[in-house]
Amino acid sequence: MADAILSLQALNAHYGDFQALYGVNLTVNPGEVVAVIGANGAGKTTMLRSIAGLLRNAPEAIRWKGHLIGALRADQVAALGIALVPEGRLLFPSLSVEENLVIGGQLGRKGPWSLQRVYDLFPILKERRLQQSTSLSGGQQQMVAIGRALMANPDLVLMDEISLGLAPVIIRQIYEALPGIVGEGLTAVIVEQDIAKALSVSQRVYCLQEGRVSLEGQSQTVPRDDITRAYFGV
Amino acid sequence: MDWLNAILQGTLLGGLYALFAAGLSLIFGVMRLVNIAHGDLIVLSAYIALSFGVSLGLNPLVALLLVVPTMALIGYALQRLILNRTMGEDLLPPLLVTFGLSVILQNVLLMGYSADPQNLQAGAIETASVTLGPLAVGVMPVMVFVTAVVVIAALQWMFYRTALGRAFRATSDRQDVAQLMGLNRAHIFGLAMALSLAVTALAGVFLGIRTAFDPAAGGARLIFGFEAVIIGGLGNLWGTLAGGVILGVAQTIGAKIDPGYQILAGHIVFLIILALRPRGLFPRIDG
Amino acid sequence: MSLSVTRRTRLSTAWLIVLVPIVLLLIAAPWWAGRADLRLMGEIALYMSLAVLWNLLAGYAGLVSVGQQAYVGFGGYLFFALTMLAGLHPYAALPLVVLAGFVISAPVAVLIFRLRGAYFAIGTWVVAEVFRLSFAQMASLGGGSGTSLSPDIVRSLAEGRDAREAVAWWLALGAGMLVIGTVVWLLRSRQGVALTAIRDNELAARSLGIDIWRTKFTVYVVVSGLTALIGALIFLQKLRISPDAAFSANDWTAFVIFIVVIGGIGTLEGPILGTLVFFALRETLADLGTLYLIALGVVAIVIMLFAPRGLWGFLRDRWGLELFPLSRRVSGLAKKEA
Amino acid sequence: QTPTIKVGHVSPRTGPLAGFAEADDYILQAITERFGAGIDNNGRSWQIEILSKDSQSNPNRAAEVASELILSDEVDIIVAASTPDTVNPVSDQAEINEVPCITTDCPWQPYFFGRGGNPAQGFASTYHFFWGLEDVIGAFLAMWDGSGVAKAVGGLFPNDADGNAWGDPQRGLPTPLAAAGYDLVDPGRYQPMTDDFSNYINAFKEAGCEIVTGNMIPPDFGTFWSQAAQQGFNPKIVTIGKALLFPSVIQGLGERGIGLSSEVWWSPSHPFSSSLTGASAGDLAGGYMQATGRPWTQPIGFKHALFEVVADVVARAEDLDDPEAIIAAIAATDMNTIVGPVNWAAGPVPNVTKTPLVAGQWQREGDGIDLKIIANATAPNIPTTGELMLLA
Amino acid sequence: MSAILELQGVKKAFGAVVVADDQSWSLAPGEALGVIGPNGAGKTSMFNLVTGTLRADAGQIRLGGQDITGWSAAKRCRAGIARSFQVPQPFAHMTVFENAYVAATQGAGLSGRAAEALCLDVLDRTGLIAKANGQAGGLTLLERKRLELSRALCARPRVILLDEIAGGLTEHECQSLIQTIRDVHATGVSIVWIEHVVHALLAVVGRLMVIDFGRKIAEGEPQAIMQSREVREIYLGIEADG
Ligand SMILES: Nc1ncnc2c1ncn2[C@@H]1O[C@H](COP(=O)(O)OP(=O)(O)OP(=O)(O)O)[C@@H](O)[C@H]1O
Ligand SMILES: Nc1ncnc2c1ncn2[C@@H]1O[C@H](COP(=O)(O)OP(=O)(O)OP(=O)(O)O)[C@@H](O)[C@H]1O
Ligand SMILES: [Mg+2]
Ligand SMILES: [Mg+2]
Repeated sequence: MADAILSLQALNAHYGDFQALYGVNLTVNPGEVVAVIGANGAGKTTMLRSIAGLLRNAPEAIRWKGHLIGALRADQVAALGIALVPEGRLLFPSLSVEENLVIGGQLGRKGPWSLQRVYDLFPILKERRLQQSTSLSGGQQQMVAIGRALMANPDLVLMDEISLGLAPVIIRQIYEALPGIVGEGLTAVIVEQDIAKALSVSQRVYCLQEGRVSLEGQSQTVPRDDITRAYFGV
Repeated sequence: MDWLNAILQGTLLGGLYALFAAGLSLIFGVMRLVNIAHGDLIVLSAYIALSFGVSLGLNPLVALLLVVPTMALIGYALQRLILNRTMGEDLLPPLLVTFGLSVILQNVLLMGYSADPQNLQAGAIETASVTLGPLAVGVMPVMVFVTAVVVIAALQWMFYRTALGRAFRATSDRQDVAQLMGLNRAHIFGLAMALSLAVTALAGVFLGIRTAFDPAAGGARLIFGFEAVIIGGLGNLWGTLAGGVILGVAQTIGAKIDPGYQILAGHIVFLIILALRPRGLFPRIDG
Repeated sequence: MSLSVTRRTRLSTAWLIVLVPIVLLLIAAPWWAGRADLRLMGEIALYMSLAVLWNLLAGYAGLVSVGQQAYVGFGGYLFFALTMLAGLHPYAALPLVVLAGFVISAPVAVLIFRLRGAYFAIGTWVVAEVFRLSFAQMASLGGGSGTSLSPDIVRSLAEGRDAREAVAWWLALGAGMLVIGTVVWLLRSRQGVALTAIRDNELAARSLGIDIWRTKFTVYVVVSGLTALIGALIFLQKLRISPDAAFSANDWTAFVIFIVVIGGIGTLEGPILGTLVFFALRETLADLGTLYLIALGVVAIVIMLFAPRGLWGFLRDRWGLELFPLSRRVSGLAKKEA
Repeated sequence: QTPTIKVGHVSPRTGPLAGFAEADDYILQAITERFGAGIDNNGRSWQIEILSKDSQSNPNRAAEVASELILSDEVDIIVAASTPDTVNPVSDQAEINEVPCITTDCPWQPYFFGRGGNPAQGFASTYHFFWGLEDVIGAFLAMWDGSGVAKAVGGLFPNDADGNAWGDPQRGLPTPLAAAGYDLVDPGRYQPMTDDFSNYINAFKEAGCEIVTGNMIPPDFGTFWSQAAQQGFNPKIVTIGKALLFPSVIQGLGERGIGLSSEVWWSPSHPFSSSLTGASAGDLAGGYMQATGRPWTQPIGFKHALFEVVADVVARAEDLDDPEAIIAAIAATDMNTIVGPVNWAAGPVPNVTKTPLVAGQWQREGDGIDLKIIANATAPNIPTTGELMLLA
Repeated sequence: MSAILELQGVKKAFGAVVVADDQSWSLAPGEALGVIGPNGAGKTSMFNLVTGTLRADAGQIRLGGQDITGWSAAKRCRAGIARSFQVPQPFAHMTVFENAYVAATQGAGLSGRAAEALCLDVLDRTGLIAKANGQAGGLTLLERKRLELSRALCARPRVILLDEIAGGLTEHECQSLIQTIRDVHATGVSIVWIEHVVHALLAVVGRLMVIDFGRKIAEGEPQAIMQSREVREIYLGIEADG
């Protein structure tokens, strides 16, 4: 575990008086895909937002390549090579499709991803590159959100329910591409409701329940029954 | 002939309005921040130039070298210390904060300089004149117009062709997501406001040379600025220049009909344009 | 199922009970308050009305107007014109001012409702400027320098200076109660929730059956007519009108916005509380002159930065206080959970 | 214990008309000293307390401070000076609240008609002394007539109380100018503090105007004058009311200030002296220049005269606790002041009395500038001190 | 029996992008119709055209036999068409209850107790009742989707248009959603449902329509449609022979 690229130790998170995460522990090793599953409201999004620096209330709890990053601003976290595909896409409305992608890579980190490669992955985006991003269909917007995160050439990409709103054919295509992408040195944490899909692409899996880690295991070996229990409590 | 003169003078006046509006356009048209204090900031820069002029004996045009960076600094500080906390979806918080700022500025200036009208004296260039065929035009107004065109060209290029411009737009769209792209929103907004007030410094000094100003003179200039931005269309700086010129020409032509209609004519043309094209003449961004 | 929806709270009932003696006491003010106090109270009542009206526009309907001075000035000028030029008695002129406010604001609404958000705000301001410049062209009302209400008209209000001042106060108080009553009635009606819905999300509001244009139009016209009435009363108190004073963005809009913001936008109690705070500040700090205005600006900024929902919003967020029974709460939830 | 009478004073200390109140401090201080000895009324000595407020050159502010003086400070007499923008609102408040009021330094037509005065009826408690538009027209014509320039005159009148009165077709400049054979080019009323005069300039050029006249506030004249130069308009005579009264304004215009002309209501060479101190006009101006190191200005005399009248009224009133009695004393005034005779029995309309007026031009004098009296046909007892020079 | 909702030759394009290409289809009273199609096919746009959020370039839309093509969105809602938005559009500063109340008073035209009772009932059925007094702006994405559904139901529609409300649900949640929609259907409301979570769709609808490039490319019995070669290729991404 010493070589974990990312580790959470007793991560708590609050929205006002409401506590959304209770002492979450989680590690991510370089080059692996970690799946996070859990019922609605379990705190998955909250966890990813904490890592990305959008909540900034856990100075001691988040460690990236050995350094504490919990107190950093989101832009500082991004500069360290962590990218988030946010829940709900959140594109920049006044930027065109292409500008949305370009701005994803504006930190100028070196890596395999370029505009061209994103267009290869989602050809429709190239067709629409000058269109205003919010006039895209829901699924097309999701593609831009994914492409935008990849453009950063991050070391770690956090993907929050990326298959939401995508047609099955696209989902299939993305998950087929994922191993290849990870193979190039990327590490990924994915939040996914489709448990079968989540288990099939990940090496390890965590299950959150009401803000706590209720299960942790190897994706290939963890028993289905345990997962059901972890989801809904005993 | 005299119509031609009215149009020419109006166009030149429009250059000054476009300068008022350019800084506003940046902030209002692109970041959706309604800066009610913009007019007062214009007046503030005129007073700063006045003070430099008095204390260092500088011609106001030379004083620009000091006023522009001073205003830019003020803008950066203002944004980072105060305005950044109000940026968001809601129109009202920044509007109200700048309302407060406007009242403060006016009264601080009133305390510092009294209500007496002041004037920036630029020397012979103030009354210098060139003849264009049958028409005589002032060197200053032409200089103002050219400055406006240059400033607007530069801003437009910066906004739509450079990474900084993209960063401005992205950050004003969604601040937290922009942070995820590695943009420090506080700094980005600070830069935008610094830029806006740098332009404001030019507008203020030219205003002070053209006419007298007092601490309350900002309001009337502010409304012309907003009108120019809106006539031009959101997010289009060339539109803002066109808006300024339309406004200036409407005023001089209105004044030709009856001087009482000078300002009224500008406002009415503005309302007519909006009635026909609620998003302005050349909108670039969806309002 | 024991769920039910209520609007009344214990606090709101208590408030309605204390409200009655307060109003009676206010009506009796000419017998217990001094001349200067009465004048001040009249001013408070009128500012409170402006604040409540502006809050209905901006806080509930999302129509952020920075041009309500158009109707304040219009009301004032029309009142002067009706009494001085048309020779009407002041009491006859007041209802006509309200009607004229409705009539003039309708076409304005048609025009400016084409605009959204910040554009709308600027549009209202330009309209107010057009009003100002147009009235500045009217030579019969003093043109750019304005005119005073002729002493004969003032004397026709009531016999003697004391009676006149009492009448001026009752008019202001009456207008204040009319305004608050109208706003409460409107907010409790079906239009009330529709308004807030439109402010929050027009797309959704439209898709849920709200006729956005008509709803906004109604509110705008009602608010403008009442604002004109308040304007008439303001200048009846001031006895003098000029374009700059009548259409002053600072006096009739900026201060009003400050009041609403300090008190808490989007609540009915906010503007009322805000007016009291504003006048308390003014009465204690006004001797500072320019410094007072600077202090006011600072207060506004500080409130906006640290309590953006204003004083009442702060209290409401903390303790869920609500004096006027306006919002609907589902009660009995806790039981169901358990 | 000596009784006190409170006098409220309103003037534009700041704002575009601040020049008018430049000498207020000096005059008020001297007057306060003089009043310190008390004024005798019916055998008792009265103290006079003066409360002075700033109208900020804004009519609304003027009304506001006047009502404060009347309602909160409960002054017994209110006085005001300098242009209709201050004088009229203060008088209106006094009239409605039935407080005695004396004003000056505003031509009587904008004062009287601007307040809706009716010559058959007059006002109840407000009185005014100054000259009228007929005097200014006479003085201007006297100056222009001998100049030999073309009789085409450009008129610049703003949409304010003065501008509307000066430009009024009946009571203002147009009719008498036409009668005297001048063509007045009057494009209309502009909004004060405007950015652009090019349409005026163009109209004047087209009509071949060699004379420009009107009534402006100083900042507007500055804007007009530099645009005129930019657009190649060079009139031979520029005679503007109100804007060109003050040396500070002329100095601000530099070389282009020399040769501008204006009305002269008072100067150190006026042959009058103070009823209060006995000082001559020359003494008063000299004392001011010595005390402040600044050049004399015209309102000095009138501001002094205002308090001369107050002192005279206080001395004569039958009962200083009764406003009616004070008003009666004002109406009965008949005295000579440092600006000439003041006698409300002799006015053109009720409540108004007139003082003499001549015309003058700013000329170079040694290192500085001086306002020379160059036409005195309207008041031959005031000596001329120079001759008209045409603008280059 | 005549159709409750009928589109005839409806066309709409944004420049070169055609989002509705001569679309004609109809919905029988009480029917549940499913809609699938690739991303950007024009499904949401079709809803926008039906509800009046978008204006058709050509064609006719009828509700209960009445031509509503020129009607405003508000009028269509009051006439009985309610929808949920793919990207939720809550009234963020109002409570969940008030969100529903807007629909009940404006869309359904109810008032007083009747409106309140309807809202309470619907919120209870959609599982949002516990949050009734909470601000809608504080809801999670999925709660927002439920709010969309609740509001649409509170408008007491004759036809309800649902746009991707099952995405991101866990299996268990999905089952309860299916049950809710079945209940709604059982009360006689006609349903058109766009969904990428096909198995949820199939559990409810009696007919399936496939859209691509703004065109209806297939329509019929759900199982048969899902087995069709076209759908497997362009939508599911499974080789037809695979
Ligand atoms: N901005 C917020 N304010 C208040 N509470 C919030 C906020 N965001 C989330 N919460 C609460 O925090 C808890 C965790 O939310 P979170 O969005 O992290 O869950 P999630 O696991 O991502 O759920 P989902 O599957 O619905 O996306 C929920 O109970 C939610 O109501
Ligand atoms: N204003 C617009 N300008 C240009 N193109 C637009 C506009 N609005 C929508 N489109 C395009 O129309 C097409 C249809 O969009 P629509 O939202 O209807 O798709 P959809 O079928 O709902 O897709 P999804 O399943 O991804 O939600 C998309 O290609 C989109 O990019
Ligand atoms: Mg989530
Ligand atoms: Mg869609």
